[in-house]
Amino acid sequence: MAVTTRAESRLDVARIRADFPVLSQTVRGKPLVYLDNAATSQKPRQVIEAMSRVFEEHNANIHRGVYEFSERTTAVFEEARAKVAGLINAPSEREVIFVRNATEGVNLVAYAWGRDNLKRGDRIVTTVLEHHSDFVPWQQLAMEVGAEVAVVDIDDDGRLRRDQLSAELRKGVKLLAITHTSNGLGTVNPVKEIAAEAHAAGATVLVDAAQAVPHTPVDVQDLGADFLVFSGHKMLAPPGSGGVWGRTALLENMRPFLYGGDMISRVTISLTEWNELPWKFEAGTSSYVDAIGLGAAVDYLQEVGLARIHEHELGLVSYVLPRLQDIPGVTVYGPKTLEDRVGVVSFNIEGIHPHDVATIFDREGVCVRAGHHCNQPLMTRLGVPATTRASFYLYNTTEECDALVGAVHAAKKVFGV
Amino acid sequence: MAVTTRAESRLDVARIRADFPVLSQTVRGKPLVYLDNAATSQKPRQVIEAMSRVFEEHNANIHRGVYEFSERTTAVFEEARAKVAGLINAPSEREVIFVRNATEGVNLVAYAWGRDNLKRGDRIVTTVLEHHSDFVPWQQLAMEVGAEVAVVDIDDDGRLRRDQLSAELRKGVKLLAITHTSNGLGTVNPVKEIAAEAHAAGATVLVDAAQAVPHTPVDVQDLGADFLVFSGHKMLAPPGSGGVWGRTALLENMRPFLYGGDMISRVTISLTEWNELPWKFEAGTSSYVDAIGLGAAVDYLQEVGLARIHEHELGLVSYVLPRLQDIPGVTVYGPKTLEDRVGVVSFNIEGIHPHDVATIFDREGVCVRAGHHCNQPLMTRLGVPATTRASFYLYNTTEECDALVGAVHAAKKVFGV
Amino acid sequence: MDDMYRDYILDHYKNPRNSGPLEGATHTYHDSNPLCGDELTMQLRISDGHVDDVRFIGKGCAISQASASILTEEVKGKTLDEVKAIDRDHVLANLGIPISPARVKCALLGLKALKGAAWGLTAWPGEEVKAK
Amino acid sequence: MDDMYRDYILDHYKNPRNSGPLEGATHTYHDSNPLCGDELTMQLRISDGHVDDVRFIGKGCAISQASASILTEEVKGKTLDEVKAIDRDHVLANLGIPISPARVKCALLGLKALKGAAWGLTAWPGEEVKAK
Ligand SMILES: Cc1ncc(COP(=O)(O)O)c(C=O)c1O
Ligand SMILES: Cc1ncc(COP(=O)(O)O)c(C=O)c1O
Repeated sequence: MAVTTRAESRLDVARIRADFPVLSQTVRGKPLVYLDNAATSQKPRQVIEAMSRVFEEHNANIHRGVYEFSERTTAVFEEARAKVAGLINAPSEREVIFVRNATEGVNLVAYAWGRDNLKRGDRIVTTVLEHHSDFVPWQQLAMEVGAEVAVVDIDDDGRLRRDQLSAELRKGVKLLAITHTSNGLGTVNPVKEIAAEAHAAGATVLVDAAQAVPHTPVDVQDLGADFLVFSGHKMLAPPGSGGVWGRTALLENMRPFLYGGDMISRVTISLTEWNELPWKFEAGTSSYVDAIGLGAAVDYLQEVGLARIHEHELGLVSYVLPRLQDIPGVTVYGPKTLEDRVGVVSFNIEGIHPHDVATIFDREGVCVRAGHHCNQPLMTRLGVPATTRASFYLYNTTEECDALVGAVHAAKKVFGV
Repeated sequence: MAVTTRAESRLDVARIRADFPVLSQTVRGKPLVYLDNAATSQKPRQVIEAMSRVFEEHNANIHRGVYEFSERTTAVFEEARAKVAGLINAPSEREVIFVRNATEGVNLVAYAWGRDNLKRGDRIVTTVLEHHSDFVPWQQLAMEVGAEVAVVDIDDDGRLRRDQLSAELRKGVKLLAITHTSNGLGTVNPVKEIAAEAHAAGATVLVDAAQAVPHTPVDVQDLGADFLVFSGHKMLAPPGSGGVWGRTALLENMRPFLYGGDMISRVTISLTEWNELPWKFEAGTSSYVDAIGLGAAVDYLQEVGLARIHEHELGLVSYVLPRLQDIPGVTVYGPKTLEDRVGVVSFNIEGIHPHDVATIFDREGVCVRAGHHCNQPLMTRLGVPATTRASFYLYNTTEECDALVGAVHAAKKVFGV
Repeated sequence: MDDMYRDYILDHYKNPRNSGPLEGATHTYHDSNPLCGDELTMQLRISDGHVDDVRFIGKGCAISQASASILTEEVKGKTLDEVKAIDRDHVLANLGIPISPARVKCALLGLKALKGAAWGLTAWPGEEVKAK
Repeated sequence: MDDMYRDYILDHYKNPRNSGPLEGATHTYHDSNPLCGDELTMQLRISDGHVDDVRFIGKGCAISQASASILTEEVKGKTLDEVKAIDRDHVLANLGIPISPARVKCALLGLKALKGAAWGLTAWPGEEVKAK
């Protein structure tokens, strides 16, 4: 076990926690220990207030209104887009499309790019680490057009089998759909290297960054991806916000996804012309308040600094991993070192089903996820029906790690194992 | 001109206005007169607070969490669905699918029902009153599958040409896509009669109720529709909330629309099984806070009463219509009587482009919409590039109607017409 | 703590009654809860309209397995009609512990499989005992 | 009120300069703003690299039509290169009134058509003067 304990976190966690109203709540009389951040994050008051402010001060529908409130709301909305573009270092904010979540993002690419670019016999390469949201759309599209899906395996440490990946790419590939960071195991894939290899093999590369953008610096230009998707609700922003980034050349050559108001430039009974990027892909009234919340969340994350957040989370992993592994009957899945991983820790306790674990944890005030984490192919690969998953964020503390360890002992006591 | 002034509104508008923080704002030093409700509505504090409450008190991702916060959030989210089902009298809440907006709703039906049920030579009947969101998806699907789109005209009063509609239905029809209420003219179509006629002709009937559900009682069972879509942001709820209602038998036989987390029951590398209704159509993390906001909005609307809201809005129309029509150079489009219409008043001032009108109105604090209202086919039919549109809601007053009339005079003065 | 995991439940989980395949089963139904990976097969041997014997094969969480075990004890000797009449509230009450909403599906998996067997189903058509 | 509709603008709107078709035009470009239905055609007659004459044909709002009218006055006699160098800030400044964000597209329609003509385009490829 090669975990080295990191230096003390340089985050002022107490101050950060004070920004999150929910963190002072109690659950069944115990302080809330929220360790389900890979599912969704909590929200700071800066985000909650940015949203209320729109409703209370200048709400109006965006883009089409020739009056001040509409102009103000449009400005804040488009500023949010610029902030997101800045966060991921997109070459242009026109390449950032607001969607509900990462899932809609993948589907947008599948419908608007995939249906025209994948045909019978084409190969899609993906991995056993994918979340259902980056797997089922491709599986279904492949069935529809007659393409083939190759699923690259992991090794026993939860790392992608690069040899297998290379072999699959060599067989021919139209699309590589790959997760940047596994929500099930916390593994970070070396996407930059992989994207280069996939491009050399002729692939278009879609990166699922739902677990990356919230936790680590992500630079789309450095990664060399073609499409990248993420969800706002996992990064301090409200559910309903999220983004697809795509290269201009790809986006411009794609058909639209959803049709309707705002994404058009001109409609006649026989013909429709599309609006420019990015609006071509934003049909109907956007979730503009959610997007504005995302803008405020980006500000918050940038101010704290994503590199420092990542460091903080690894500090918690280095603290909790050995403590969990020392408990008899506990099996931890995924990387056991701090290299190329994030603050996701998946484990099982022998003799207790993860759902029972989570129920007992809840009674201790500890919120963790138990289940397949929308990773059924991965669960099958691990040979378990489900795992218990604790996942950290910038506001978590070593005391909360202690509560987690304490809850494991409590569960074992109840079940007498 | 057959407008009869209605009895005084039975709404306690002052009390209602006190619930809407934004209504006490000023614009360029003048009190806000918000008359762009057909574009989006303002939000009462009950809705704003229902949303903040989730973030501050028990936020967690829904459906998959085995802990109290997740269960509480799931419960409030699913209660919101039940409230929506109640509002439109859906036979089952399983028939209510949460979507971002009406636009996504129409697209969901177009992708998940349309692609499998419309084929070369099939006929789609729709109307010149449709919003782009209920027109472009069908136009594009028709182009993709080789179907034909017939567009039924209106008469010079803005009423649907029932004779033409009947003739088109008789020619054969697979889908009738029709707006319940025109956002451009305020016309209410006799959807119940029309749906019966369309069914007799063998059509499936989709009703765009984006302008109906917010303003009048809507009963899907009484209407006899097969699908019905609407947007939350037009009915006091946040952007990002909205719904598709569909008959169980149709929804169960449809393929899914978006693929990913939560909409599956079981995923293997080669096969996926879908979740039950309605979740089969809700992929990824829902905009659950927006949906909860919609639930609070439904409570608010139900408490005031939609029939009374409708009556109130007609009262404002009866007040303002003759006053506008009395101004030389003003042309009002659409129905001039109170029968089968809502509180949407579209007009033009001779010699002033609607955009100039709206800019001058804005200086008077009066927010109206100027443009094509996502109704370009209708504008073409009316022979104008755009109109100025005032649209009312439960919080508007006759004083605001006076401000509107005053703004018309101001615009005429500036332009010397 | 022990409100949800009383000795009664844990005992049925660790020492399931009527567990394992049933010889001469006349009615068999398998169901599962993909969310947590619970699996359950109920087998009945019906003679003269009565449950002559019942057994289940399952794996999964304590709630699902204990609930199934408790059910088998209850239905032995009952008529087929009595079995068909057992409802979700009865099963939840029988567990004698508060079941949180997220765990209701676990608690009812045994009932679902039992009903599937009793009605002689091969697949579950409706939503009668599906938890919301 | 009159900050956005000063006499200057209204005068150009009501009495557009250089309005109507241009005989012997060497460069013509049509553009429009579908949102509001503004339409604008710019026509140039270039000889020896200079704008010998310019006219526009348009309909739409006061801002778009006045802006086009003002532009035509300005470019007459300029070299083609000078015309190509006119930028959006210059046009907005020239109007001499504050233009709200929603109206920027109106104010720049004339410039867009002028540039299209000056560059000899048949369709607009880039986004140089497209308002955000
Ligand atoms: C009749 C009608 N249908 C559809 C829509 C589209 O609504 P949304 O933009 O919320 O999708 C609107 C909104 O303008 C509308 O008025
Ligand atoms: C890696 C990964 N991809 C995609 C998703 C889907 O995110 P959402 O549900 O917000 O669409 C998730 C969230 O669980 C995730 O962890």
